[in-house]
Parts: sequence; C-alpha cells; structure tokens
Amino acid sequence: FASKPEQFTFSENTYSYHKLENKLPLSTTSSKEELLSLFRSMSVMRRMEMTAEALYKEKLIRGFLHVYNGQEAVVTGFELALTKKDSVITAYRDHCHYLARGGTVRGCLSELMGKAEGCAKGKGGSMHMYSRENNFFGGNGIVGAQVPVGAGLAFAHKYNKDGGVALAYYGDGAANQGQVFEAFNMAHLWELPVVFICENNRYGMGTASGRATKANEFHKRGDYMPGLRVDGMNVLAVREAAKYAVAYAKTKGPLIVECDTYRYAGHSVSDPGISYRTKEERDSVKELRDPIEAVRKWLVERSWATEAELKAIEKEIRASVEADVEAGKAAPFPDPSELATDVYV
Amino acid sequence: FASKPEQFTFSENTYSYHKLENKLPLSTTSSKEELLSLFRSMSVMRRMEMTAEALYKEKLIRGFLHVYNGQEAVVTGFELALTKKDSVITAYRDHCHYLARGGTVRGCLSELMGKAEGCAKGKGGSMHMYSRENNFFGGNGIVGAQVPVGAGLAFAHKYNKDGGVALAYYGDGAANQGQVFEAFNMAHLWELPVVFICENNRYGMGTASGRATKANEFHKRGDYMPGLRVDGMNVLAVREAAKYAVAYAKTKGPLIVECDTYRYAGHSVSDPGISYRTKEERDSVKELRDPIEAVRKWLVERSWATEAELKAIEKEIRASVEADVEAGKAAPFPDPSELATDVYV
Amino acid sequence: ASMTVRDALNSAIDEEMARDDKVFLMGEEVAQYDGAYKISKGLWKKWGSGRVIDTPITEMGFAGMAVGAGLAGLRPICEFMTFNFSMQAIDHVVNSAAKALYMSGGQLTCPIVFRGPNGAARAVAAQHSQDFAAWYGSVPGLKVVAPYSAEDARGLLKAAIRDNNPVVCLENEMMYGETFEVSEEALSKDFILPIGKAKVERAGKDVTIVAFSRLVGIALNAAKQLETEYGIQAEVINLRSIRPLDRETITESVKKTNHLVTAEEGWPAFGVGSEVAASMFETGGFDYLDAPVVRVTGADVPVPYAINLELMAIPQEQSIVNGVKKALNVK
Amino acid sequence: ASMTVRDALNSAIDEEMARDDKVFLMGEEVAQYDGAYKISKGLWKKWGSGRVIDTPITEMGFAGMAVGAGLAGLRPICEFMTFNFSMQAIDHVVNSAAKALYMSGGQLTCPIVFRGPNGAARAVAAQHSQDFAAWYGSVPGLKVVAPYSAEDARGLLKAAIRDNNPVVCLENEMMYGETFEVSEEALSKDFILPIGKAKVERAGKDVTIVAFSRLVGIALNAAKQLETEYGIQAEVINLRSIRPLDRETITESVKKTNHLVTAEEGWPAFGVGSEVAASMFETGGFDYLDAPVVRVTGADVPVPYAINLELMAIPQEQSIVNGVKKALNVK
Ligand SMILES: Cc1ncc(C[n+]2csc(CCOP(=O)(O)OP(=O)(O)O)c2C)c(N)n1
Ligand SMILES: Cc1ncc(C[n+]2csc(CCOP(=O)(O)OP(=O)(O)O)c2C)c(N)n1
Ligand SMILES: [Mg+2]
Ligand SMILES: [Mg+2]
Repeated sequence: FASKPEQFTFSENTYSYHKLENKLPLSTTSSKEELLSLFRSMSVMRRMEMTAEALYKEKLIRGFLHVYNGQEAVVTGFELALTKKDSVITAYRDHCHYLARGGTVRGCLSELMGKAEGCAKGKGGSMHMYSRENNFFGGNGIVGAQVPVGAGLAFAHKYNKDGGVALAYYGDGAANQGQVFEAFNMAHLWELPVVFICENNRYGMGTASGRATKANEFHKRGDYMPGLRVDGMNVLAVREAAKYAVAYAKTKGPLIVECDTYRYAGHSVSDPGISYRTKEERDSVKELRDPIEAVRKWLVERSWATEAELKAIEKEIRASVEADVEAGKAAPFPDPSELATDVYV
Repeated sequence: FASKPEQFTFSENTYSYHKLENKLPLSTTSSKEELLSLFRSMSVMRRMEMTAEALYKEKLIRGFLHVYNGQEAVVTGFELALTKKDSVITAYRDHCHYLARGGTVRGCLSELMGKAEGCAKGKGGSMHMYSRENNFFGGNGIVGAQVPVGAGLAFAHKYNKDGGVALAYYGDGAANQGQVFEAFNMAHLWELPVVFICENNRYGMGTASGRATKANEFHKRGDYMPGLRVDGMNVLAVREAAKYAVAYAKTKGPLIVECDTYRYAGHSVSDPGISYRTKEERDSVKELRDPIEAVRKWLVERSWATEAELKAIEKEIRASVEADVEAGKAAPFPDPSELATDVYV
Repeated sequence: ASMTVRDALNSAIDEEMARDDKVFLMGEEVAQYDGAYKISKGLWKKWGSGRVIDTPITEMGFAGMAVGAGLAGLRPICEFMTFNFSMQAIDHVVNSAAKALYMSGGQLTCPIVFRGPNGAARAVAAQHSQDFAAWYGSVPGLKVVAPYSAEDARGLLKAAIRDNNPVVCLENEMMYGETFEVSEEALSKDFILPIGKAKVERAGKDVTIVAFSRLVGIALNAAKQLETEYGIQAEVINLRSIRPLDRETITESVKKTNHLVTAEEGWPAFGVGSEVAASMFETGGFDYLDAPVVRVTGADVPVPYAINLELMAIPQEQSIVNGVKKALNVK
Repeated sequence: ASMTVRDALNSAIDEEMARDDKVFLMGEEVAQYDGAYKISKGLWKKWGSGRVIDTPITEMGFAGMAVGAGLAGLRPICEFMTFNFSMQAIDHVVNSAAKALYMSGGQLTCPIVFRGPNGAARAVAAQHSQDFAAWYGSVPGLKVVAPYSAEDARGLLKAAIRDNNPVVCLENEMMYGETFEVSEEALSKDFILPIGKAKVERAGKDVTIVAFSRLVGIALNAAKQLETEYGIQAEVINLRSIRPLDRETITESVKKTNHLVTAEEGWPAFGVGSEVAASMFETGGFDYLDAPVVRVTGADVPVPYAINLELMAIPQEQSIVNGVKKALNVK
C-alpha cells in the first residue's frame, strides 16, 4: 500500500530555457516508494563504480576505466521518462547507462573483468557495454560519434512510426565535435524524436569546458533548435526535464537537455583528477550537491526512512555487489574460439 | 587626374547584423576610376567563365567545371579590403578567386586546358588553382575542408604577428559541414584574424539551402560569434562589408560575412541547373540584381561612361581573353616527367 | 537483354526496396536530383521522401545516422557521392559499423550498404580520384564488393543489401554508362551473387590476370591483344569481392598458368595487388609460379589533371599488356 | 646514457622548438595536462600557450587548422591523442596535406608532423587499437615513420619535424615507458635519422624478420629464443620508415638468409606484411627465397578486450618464433 506523494520544491535556477515556450514548475511530487527506489538505484551505481575502481587496483580490470560517480541522477532521472522500447546511446562512460537500461551489476563487472558472462561477452570492456534487448546501443569510444548514431536511432523510430524516442548522451567536451552539429541540423530538419543530452560535468579530460569553447551554455548550442538546462544533481528535477523533453521530442522534434553535473573522479583511473581543478571545488560539490545525499535527505526529512534504514540498504547493496564480484571473479574467460566469432553475422 | 568621388546609396536591407554593435551607413562613395576598374575586373571574370564553358563544349576542358557567373561582386569587393599579404582560401569554384588574388586569365584557362603553363602546371585543373606568391591557397575540392584550413592560415598570421587576415570562403551547402563549426569554435576561442565568408548562392548542387537546414541565416551560424549579411550583388556594399569585417577580424577576432548572391549557371557544366529552380527565378536575378549591370548603370547614370565606351571595354576584354585562349591552346602539355615531380619537396 | 551498369544498380535498389520496406536510400542529391550520377533516377518519385532521402552535405553526420538506423534494424543504403568523401565518414564505417557486432559480443548488427563511385573518374584530379579498395578491404567486420559488369552490379548490390553485415560497394563512375548483356537469370528479382567469389571472365592457360571493377574490361581487352599479337592465352579473373578475397580461384588459376599479373587503378603500395601477390605465399600458389608476380597499378602520385599525365597515372590496356609480357618474359 | 622513448620524443620536440620558432605543438591535452601520455611534459610551462596549444576535441577541425598553418609556412606538430582518432581527420592528412604540393604544381608545401600512439595499446578494445601503418603508407605525398627505440624516436621525430613534407609519426603507447641505451651521437641536438632507411638490429644468416615499432623488440626476443632453442640465426630488420619502404635493406638480407618473415600488430589483409612480401617479386628477392614468405600479423578481427583473447589477437614472441619455424620448416 503506497504512501501519499508529497511536494518537492526546487531552487530558482533549476531550469533554464532556450527557445521553449512552456516552462516547468519549480516543484514536483514524489512518494516514499519512488524515492527509496531512486536511492537504491543510484547507490547501486555508486557502489558498483567504487568496486570497479578497487578491482582495477587489484589488476582484475585493465585498460581504460571511466566511472560515473557524481552523475548518477542524470541517467536515473531520464530512465523514468522512458520505456524499454525507446533507444539510448552514450559514450565510453557507460556503465551506469547500461545499468539504468536494465543491465545487471554482474553483467557490468564481469565485462570489466573480461569474462565470458559479461554483457559483451568480455569483448567490449569498460567502454563498450550494450543491452540490445533493452535498446541500449552502447558504449562508443570515439568522442562525439554516438551523437549522429543516436540521431539515426531516432530516424528508425520515426521510420517505423513506433512512437519511440532516442536519447543521445554526450559530454561537454564532445559538444564541440562537428558531427554533433551535423546531427543537430539533420535531426531538426527532419523533426526526429531525439533528445540530445549534454552531461556537462565541467571537464573533458583535463580541459575545463570554458577552455574548449566560449559558448559553454550547451543547451543553446542547437541555436535554432530548442534546449533546456537542468540541475543534473537533482534527480527529481532531471525526471521532470526528461518527461518534458521526451514528450517534446515525440511530438515536435529534437531538443537539447544540458544536465549541470560533476564528475568526482578523475577522467579515468589513470587521472588523479586534481591537476586541473581544486580539491575544494570537488569536495564542495560532493558536500552540497551530491545526488544521492539529496535523496537521503528528502527521505529522512519526511521520515520516510531513517538513517539506519538507508545504511542498511547500502549495506545490502554492498553485499550484493560483492557477491557479483565473487561470481564474476570465478567466472571463466571467453572460450578461445570466441576470438573469431562475431566478426560477421 | 582623378574624378571627384560621389555618393552611392543602398537599399535598406543591404546589411543585417548578428551580435555586432557598429552598423554600416547605407551609403558610400566611389569614383569614376574605381567603378571603371570594378566594371573591368568583373567583366573579365564573366568573360573568362563564359569562355571556359565554351572550351568545355569543345572538349578542351575536361572533368568538373564550376563557374562563378553572378557571384563576381563577392570576391571583387572583398579583394578591395585586402593586401596580398593577407591569405585567401576557397572551394572548387575558384577561378575568380584566383583572378581576384592577382592570377591571370591565361594562367587560369591554361590550367583548365591542362597545360604546363597553367597556374598549377596543369596538375590541378578547375578545382585546384593557387597563387602562393599572392597567398591564395586554392582551390579545395572537399566541401567544407577549406574552412578549418583557412582558420589555420589565420592562426599563422596571429602566430607570426604579421597583422594579416585570412579569408575562408564557403558555400551555403558547405555551411552544414561539422568541421565548419569546429573552425568557428576554435577561431573564436583563440580570437584568430579570420573572416568566414559564406557565399550563399541559394543552392548546394540541386539542394535549395532551406532543404539542407532550417537555420539558413548563415551569418548567425557562429551563434556566439558575430556575423554580418550583405547584398552580395552590390560590389560597393561588399567592399564596405569587407573593410568592416577585415578591420573587425584584425582587432577583435573572427566573424562571418554572409553574401547574398546567386549562381546563374548550373552547379557544374554537367548540370543544366533548371530542374530544381525556375528559369524565372534565375532570369529575374539576372535582370534585377546583376552585379556587373549595377556598375554599368552607375557609370552611365553619372555620365562617367557611355554605353558605347563600356561596350568597347567589353570588346577589348573579349579580344584579350581570346588571345589568352589561343596562346593556351598552342601551349604544350606538361612534360611527361612532371608525372613524378611535386610529390615530395 | 542488355543493360547499363547504371540501370543495373538502379533496378537492384528499386527491387530491394520493393522486397523489404526496411530498405531505404540516403545521401546527397539522391532524391529530387535523381542522384549526382543518376543511379537513383526515379526512385524518389516512386518511393517518396520517406525512403529516398536527400541529406545536407555532412558525410560524417549522415553516415553516422545511417549506421544508427542500421543498428536499430533498418537496412540503409548510404550513398557517398564519391568514396573520396567517405574519408570524412570513415570513422563511422569502421568504428561504428564494422566493429559493432564484435564489440557487443554479437548483440548489435548493422545491415548497411555504403555505396558510390570509387577511384579515378576522368580529369577530376587528385582529391576526387582515390581508390579505397585496400583500406576498406583491410577491415574485419566489413565486406567489400566491386562490381564490373551490369550483372555484377545487380548481383553484388542486391547481395549487399540483403547481407546482415555492413558492406562497402565500390562502383566506378566510368562504368555507369557502359552497356552489358545480362542473362535472364540476372534479371530475376532474386538474382544475387555470392560475396567472396571471384569470376573467371576469360579462360586462358598462359597467365592469370587478376583485376576488379573497371580494369576487368581493360584486362579483357588486353587479353585479346595478347592473344592476337603474341598468341598468349590470358585468364582474366574478376575479383568481384575485395573482402573476402577469393584466394582459391586465384590460386587454382595460377596453378594452371604459373604466372600472375594483378591490375588495379589504385596506388601501388599496400594495395590490392600487394595482398594478392602476398597471398600466393600462403595458398601454395608460390610453388607454381614460374616468374615473379607483376603488379600493374596506378602511379605512385596523386592523380594529375592534365590528360597526358593522367593517362600515365592510370593503368591502360597497354600497361596490362606490358605487365603480362614482363611476367612471361616476352620482349 | 639511457632514456625512455617518452623522454626521447619529449626532448626531440623540445629541441626542435628551440631550434626553429616556427615549430609548435597542438592537440588535445598537450599543454596544461602535459599530454594524455605525458609526451609533452613540461613543454607548455617552458614554451607557453603560444606554442603549445590545447585544442577542443575536434580532430577534423584542429588537423585542418594545423594543415593551414603548415601551408602558411609554420611547422606544426599535430598530436592525435591516438591515431584511432585520426580517422576523423584523415581527409585533412591525405587531401589537404599530402596532395597539396602536387595539386598546386609545386607551389604549396606543408611541413607538418602528425604524431601520436598507433596500434594496439593494452586492453583498450577494438576502437582504440587500430594500426594505420598501411593506410598512411599507401599515400604518395606522405612520409610515414614508426620508431621502435629511444634512438629511433629522437632521430625519426627530429627528422620528421625538419622535413618539408607532411610526415606521419606512428608511435606506440606500450613503448613510451621503455628505457633504451642511447649513444652520445643520438643525444646531439642535430641527431636525425634518414627517413626511408631501415636498420638491421641484429645480424643473422638463417632468416630475415622484418618488423616495426613495438614488434621489433618482440622480434629481437624471438630471435634470442630461436638461437638458444633451435640454433637459428635470425636477422632482425627494424623498418623505421613505412613510406618510403627500404626495399634494399630487406632484399639484401633475404639474399643472405633466403627466408623472410614479416611481423606487425595490424590486421593481415592489405597490411605492411603484404607489401613487404609483394615487394620481393619486384626487387629480385623472389629468386633467393627458399620458402614462402611468412606473415605474422594481428588476428583478422577487431581487437577484443578480454586478456586471453587479446593475447591471441596480437602477435606475441611465440607467434614470431612459430612464423620463423614455419618459414624454415622446423618442427
Ligand atoms: C575522437 C576522440 N578524440 C579524443 C578521444 C580521447 N578522449 C576520450 S574521453 C575524452 C574527453 C571527453 O570529455 P567529455 O565529452 O566532456 O566527456 P566526459 O569524459 O566528461 O564524460 C577524450 C579527449 C576520443 N576517445 N575520441
Ligand atoms: C565532402 C564533399 N561532399 C560532397 C561533395 C560534392 N559536391 C561538390 S560541390 C557540392 C555542393 C556545394 O554547395 P555550396 O557549398 O553551396 O557551394 P556552391 O557550389 O554553391 O558554390 C557538392 C555536394 C564534395 N566535393 N565534397
Ligand atoms: Mg565532460
Ligand atoms: Mg551554394
């Protein structure tokens, strides 16, 4: 028996608009069940990524590893506006996009360990996770390339008249790639049902967004195409923006949603992530804007959960992730015959 | 002994602005000498291009041939704001850019006939004309590619602190290429002395600009970077816009100048140029907006020249171009040894 | 019946569009303009803007979109006005399309065809005359075909459209207007040629000439000349497929002729001839070679515009004749 | 003295920047971040933002700009974070830079270096592991070098920067941290290696192993193993330059050893091994070959992530040993 939804109010600068008439209210509702579920989803992401970092130190994960810590509210909020018939594509920082699309911690961690049971049979690794059955198309390692491909997914929705929408995620760094503009132009010209989601975490590797462009209001980058900026650390605000954007894309055509977010870790495990930004900057985001802590606070404030209950959930998640790690560690590597499979259908 | 310059007044929609404070006056001055010289330059271009078309029919020119008829005021006007220390680059429709930069009719026609005396020794042909000594860098056959290369020429001016400016010409079709945006972004970020000149002749091959983008106000395409639109059929207005833009680029950084112009011929000789537009449309531009006829009218109106005098000039040009054709026809093809030269320095 | 290569390609696309409504065509000027080289003539009128789609001039963008549509289950035919412009989009052909199935552990398929004229047309100079057979041919996950005749064009393009893998179809602008006899069978709506099988266009016992695309015709002419003037019986193999490469057919022929000449319009280094020659070391062909393999290729220079230089830069009938004479040590 | 490849590259750039103020470095993260792989460490601090320039992530754009700067007379060093990303910019490398001199009839020169790590690093999967040696090696107007050791790195990169042609310098991320002995001579500010000359790294009489980049080291190890375990004396040739390719040095060696094995990390088809093997038919090497050339290459698949598959996809010491055994028919 579900608890009554309550009102949540946002600060004034939660949204900004570009060429959009309808504005979002500065409040929304949520329920205990929903918030607990969001708390759980995002905590699983956080725990999984921390675990991956630890496994990297153990040398059980190799190559690149780009974690999503700090950005969890973005994919979590957006997924609430989708069905699995909609399509999603992103770049190499893709573990949590995979999870949000219905992937499993085990599928992810085993992939990271290069195991046959991984979500890409161990062939893709960190940057190349997919869930075709849930219309998650990866996992592209070439900065910006996923954006036209994502517009192509939207093209297919329109071609098939199936009412679906495509989301194409990209970073503030990727936003300067020319093919991103090419995709904007065609999507806009052909009124494709696509939401271009710029996860502006302030840096592309070691480059602060303002050092890569003077036009770093990314939701305005479509120029003639509309855009919306949302506080990407507030999962309920993201949910609202997502619903708005998905509805808009399905009926009117493409738009950009810029999510104002932050990456806590370095660009990848090999980057300490401190030479180009201050520890203070990072710590203050963690302290003041963390997406999971926000949900925790809402739950506790409304007495929908006690600190202890939430800690218990986290503990349970931890145990579950640990179990996945152990299972993944024990799982076999791909059969050598796999070297030559999947080159052609 | 020079005649006194007089005032010329432009119609109200001669200029439009994007993010530019200073506006141009709707009039300027010119002298008899200047107008005669402009009449002559543009008539040479027109005659040369018509001659090239005839040579093509004679099968003395092969491959692609893209002529510039109708657009002469653009390069002619812009050249008035430059010195030969400034740099220019354009696409494959380059014969008249080459001429404007100080190239010769003979150098062009001989190149078109593949002769050793051609401006690229017969190796480049129609799409690849250059005059390195006058800082004309061609002549690029890959739509849009010349734009970042042009920004690189500007980079060199800035690096060398030589006070020069670079012009990068491109078409309305090219304007949608992602690398054009990439060049805008970097040029703007680094405040390079470059003028991006969009020769909007309404069509990219058979595609009207509005079928290739909904954002066909090309001077606004830099978004955060300023832009200016000018009547590209009015050579004096182009001259003013050019001076304005060159001064701006040298002191403040890049901007776009969109020249509203028209291509009379088909895209290339193999395109009759009528299936995607009406004959009426083309004829009305010829009749009402022709850049050469405008100058003729000004000259005659002020009694700076009689119709007969202008006809005599045209006749003289015709004879001179004919002489170049004959010389070019008689000139030798490249020596066979040229096949293997110029691959490496 | 007889048919031009242009009509063969056009009818192949048309028939496959009729057969499967997931098939669509996109590219610059493919719709209202009927195609820069008129390959898609009439298709926009027939199938409408939903399935024959003019794109802005944004190769990287529209190729990426076509790949996305392919991943989502459509069957795009992505036309490059020429393959020269595919260099702007090659990342999507290779990284987004060819590698997707593998990286995803078999989850993502991309049944797409990238097609358009490849290599040197005439008098269009260096930037418009590059041959991409070897580059695309090197990429696992891609198939690469190169039709010569009208029958090839129909059979290979239809096979490419039906294939569930990304296929690159390298056409040749100079061949579009060429007319060929085509069999009844080749006119059937279900005529497809197997990708990966070469065709012996002419039997012979003295030397094997391996060619693809336009040079097959030139090689056939050279073979006639060799026969009349030197009594040399050349076997001419039309590769049809660059990847997979039909080493068996080549090797079988070499076992018979003991001499191998390769012919291509592309640059010499790391080209199709390199791979064909090198493969002889691996197929047993080496043991049967009575003389070194001779490679006839484009000159090792960017293609020049002037007609006399251009003729030297691109293999002519005489170049192949000379190559065979060299292989057979005929003065 | 001893030196890492990283320091060799870093010092080469630094010295050339000191020598000629037209030399500058641009690319993603080359300045304030000291380079993604720290090749440009300290250079931004030393030379400032005017000459060590961080670009936005826009390969096509910044490569095009670098070419423009080169055409205008500067001497850009354009870093690709890895050559995989150069696929987005390859049109500028080939069409804007390599072909410019020719198309302009000798007017436009472009003294530019495109450099960065090429080929497979470790565990970075298919999109980040491609070897571009053969593609770039096929292009007239380009020179292509591939250093193996620290001495190579200094000598070839300095030569590339001083060369008035566009040069592609294919480095290898796995080698950046490797330390090598370097001669006094190689430490000189004017040490340059001739582009187009291979180096015999190890003399031998039984078989010639031709390799480049990282595989030279693996080949040297294989040669040791072959000597100890089978008494086979392998000659190891470090190509150093992919274009021009030093056919003379290879052929001279083959004349002595009568056996040839090529080794590369890239895909098998249309690769460096193809060209080296095919060249034997043209240099007279063929007449001296007592057995077929053996090509050791990466597997014909996109590079997989899982460690066991990856080890199978990329040639190991044992692969080269096996290749030599095959060439010499040793069981
Ligand atoms: C075309 C291309 N260029 C460069 C890289 C190397 N690279 C990987 S991630 C990255 C930074 C991207 O930043 P951003 O788009 O902001 O995404 P974030 O990492 O912040 O999620 C770079 C330069 C690449 N993978 N692809
Ligand atoms: C990258 C690329 N794609 C396609 C072409 C073929 N093409 C040549 S010109 C042209 C139209 C360009 O139109 P626009 O930029 O408006 O210039 P205009 O011809 O009007 O001067 C096209 C599609 C090309 N040369 N390069
Ligand atoms: Mg970022
Ligand atoms: Mg135009």
